[in-house]
Amino acid sequence: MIQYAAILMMMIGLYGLFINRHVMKIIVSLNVLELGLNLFIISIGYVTGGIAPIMTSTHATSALLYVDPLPQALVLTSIVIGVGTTALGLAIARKIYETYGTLDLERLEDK
Amino acid sequence: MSPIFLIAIPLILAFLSIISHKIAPYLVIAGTLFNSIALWFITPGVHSIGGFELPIGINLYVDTYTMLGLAVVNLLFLCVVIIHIQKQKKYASVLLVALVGLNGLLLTGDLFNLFVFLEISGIAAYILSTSNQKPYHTFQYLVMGSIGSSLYLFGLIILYAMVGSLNLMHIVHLIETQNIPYSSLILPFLLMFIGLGVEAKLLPFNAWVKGILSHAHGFVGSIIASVYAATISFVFGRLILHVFQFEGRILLVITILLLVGVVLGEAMAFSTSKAREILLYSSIAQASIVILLFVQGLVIWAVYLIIANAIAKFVLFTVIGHASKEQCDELSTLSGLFQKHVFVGIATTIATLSMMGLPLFVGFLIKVNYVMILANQSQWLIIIVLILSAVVEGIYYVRMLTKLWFSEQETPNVQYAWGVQALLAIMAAFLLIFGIIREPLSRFDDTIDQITEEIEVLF
Amino acid sequence: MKKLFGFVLVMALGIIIILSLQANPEFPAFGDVDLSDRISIRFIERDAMGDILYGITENLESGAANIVTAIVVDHGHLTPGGGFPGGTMIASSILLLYLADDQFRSKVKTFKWIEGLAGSFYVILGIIGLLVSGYFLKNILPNGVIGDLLSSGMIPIVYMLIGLKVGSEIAGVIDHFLSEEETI
Amino acid sequence: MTLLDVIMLILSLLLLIMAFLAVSSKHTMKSVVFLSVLSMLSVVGFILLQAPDVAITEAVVGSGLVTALFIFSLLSMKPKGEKQ
Repeated sequence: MIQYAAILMMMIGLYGLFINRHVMKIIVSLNVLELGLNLFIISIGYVTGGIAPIMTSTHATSALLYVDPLPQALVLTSIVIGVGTTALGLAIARKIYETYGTLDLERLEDK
Repeated sequence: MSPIFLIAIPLILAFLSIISHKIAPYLVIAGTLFNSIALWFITPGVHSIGGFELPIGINLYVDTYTMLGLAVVNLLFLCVVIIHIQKQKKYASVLLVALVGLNGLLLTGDLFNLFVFLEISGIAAYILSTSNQKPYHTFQYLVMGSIGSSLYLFGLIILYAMVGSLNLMHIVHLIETQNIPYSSLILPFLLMFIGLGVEAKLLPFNAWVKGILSHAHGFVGSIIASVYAATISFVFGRLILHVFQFEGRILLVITILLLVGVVLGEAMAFSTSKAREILLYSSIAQASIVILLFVQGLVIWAVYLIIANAIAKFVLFTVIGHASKEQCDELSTLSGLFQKHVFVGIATTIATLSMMGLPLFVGFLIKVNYVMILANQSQWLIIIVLILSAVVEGIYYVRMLTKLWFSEQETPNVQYAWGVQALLAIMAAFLLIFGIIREPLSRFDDTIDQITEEIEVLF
Repeated sequence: MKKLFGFVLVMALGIIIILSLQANPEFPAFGDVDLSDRISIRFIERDAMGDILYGITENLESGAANIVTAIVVDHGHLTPGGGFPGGTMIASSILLLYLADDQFRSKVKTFKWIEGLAGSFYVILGIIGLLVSGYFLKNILPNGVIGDLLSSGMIPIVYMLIGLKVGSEIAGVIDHFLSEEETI
Repeated sequence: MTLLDVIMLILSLLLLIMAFLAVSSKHTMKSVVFLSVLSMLSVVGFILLQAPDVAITEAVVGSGLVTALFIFSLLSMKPKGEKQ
């Protein structure tokens, strides 16, 4: 269920990138896209009835049903990268505002 | 020596360069010099990280293919740094991070790690492109690049859900042994192809290129059009040859897409009169040709084409970008540029003629060889398009050269430092020598790419 | 009208992707994943042999204690958390200091030192592993007992360095955003 | 259909609605706030999918740091020219 919602969330982010002509909203749409992607990656590793992949001292050796830990590690990396991209995008947005005096791409496209 | 030093040493220097802005330019020079020397001493083979063996841990893989890529990228990067570090001191840390990302892209054998390095080098490229003072185009580049890498990650995750591995060699092995039908692999492969295609300037995913490169001065132009383009082409080639392995109808679609890219790139270069736009559209067409050769399975000639293009683009963007920064971009205002600078003029002429593929230059050799191989495979459509594009390319490059050599009015006033002139002369000599002496080129053949043999050994 | 068209187009694309994933026999359905054909199962197998340790939950109290940044960073190998969330919390606390104190700015300059040195030490730690055992970032410390604070080899040290690095770096970013000077 | 399925269904619908609102609301500040809400909802999703590590990171980063950065940069650009 949530897997398909994640894919649709990515697509909504893509839709936002298509229709929005405002710098801030484009960055928001990019964030929505990345969030959907992260949810999708996590949902790839989910096993019905599985527990969080954290070893405890009580059952370190017993064969419990864990969810796949690898996608979670991937998502941590991907979140970090997303923050970097967002911060850089906001810095560039400010630079755009200083240079052109507007954040509306329609108005500054011909400048 | 372990290839990890090529990534680790520039990373340390990048962290140290944050502390003090005074020593940062020297750290950049030290890092690039270290990489240019150390790359000749690294040992080929699989190097796993953290003590985990191949399918589990991240690994770096070195063979002749990687070595060629490393040599080209690091030496060109050294040239860029030597020429421009004086004026671009505030980009010192970013240059080191870009070096880390590019070396990592070439070395890594893990597809998720490839995504991480793609983002690292991408973010470095966005910051470098701010030196154009066109924040709107930088923003466009950032958005396109982020969408591209997100699509790459999406495809990669679908692939991971199917085969259960992230390692390049392990994925290739698993796809072969588990008999996964090709039809179920099309979706992830297409998404990954589009994602990388954004960075590799393939049509129709390259809307950012015009904004960045048509305003680029020598610094950004030579880095993005030459160093980055070479790296992405090497990475793309490896993925196409081993992972994607397009076949059937999808091969036809991709081939037509790339051919359209070649034709449109050449046509747009033909119709413009601005020097930098000519270069950027021609580099779009060249990128499509390189990927086309990889899709058709011509490894060695695609690699030579990447190298020759990277050197020629470096010369052209350094010369024209430098001139256009001080003058206007139009060809008519630049006319007669080479009357004062004969050395620069000769170097540029050699680079251009080599890109056009005239005899005596290395471009000719490459072009003849891949056309011959394609003729043996009787791919007549591709040959016709490639020859037509070469003719169009010849026309507009000759037009550009005549404009730059001869003029009626007074000549523009542009200064080139002696060091720059010497470097350009060395590169032009390189293109000329390898065009005449063909022995070294025949040392390598399609066996430079050892992944298939390595997989048989490992699994 | 243009928006509606775009929405329909994009949703159709999403539904095509979903349907093609559903029709794909190789793609596992949600929650129906067979871990035995993924490489991550090999982590768990090797874990049983005691080679790798990547986290232990001792008791429920640790969840409440996560509010304190130091515990998040230090216990990264025991509980959920670690370098990056902890570092971000450091940065958030600095953000609060910023909002409270106007004179705070002058002290932020020292973060550059922390940032550069923590990052360098991380790579140097990796190179030490390479020189000692032949693998980059190879664990060279004893694993310890499951559940102890000083266990899991080098992971606590690495987390601490990453926490410092991320905290100072994001504090620098916030500094740039709040001050009016040029960011790029 | 278990309780978990019902919760996931409601969560999916909420996620989609919030994503749509974040993307298409007229006011920039509103869409930033919706993005923060979306991030918080996805934290719930991460917890349901048994990923506590990711949930902590997303909670700190997504709804704390990123929102703060957005709001600071919106405040630093005086909204005189933009009516949207």
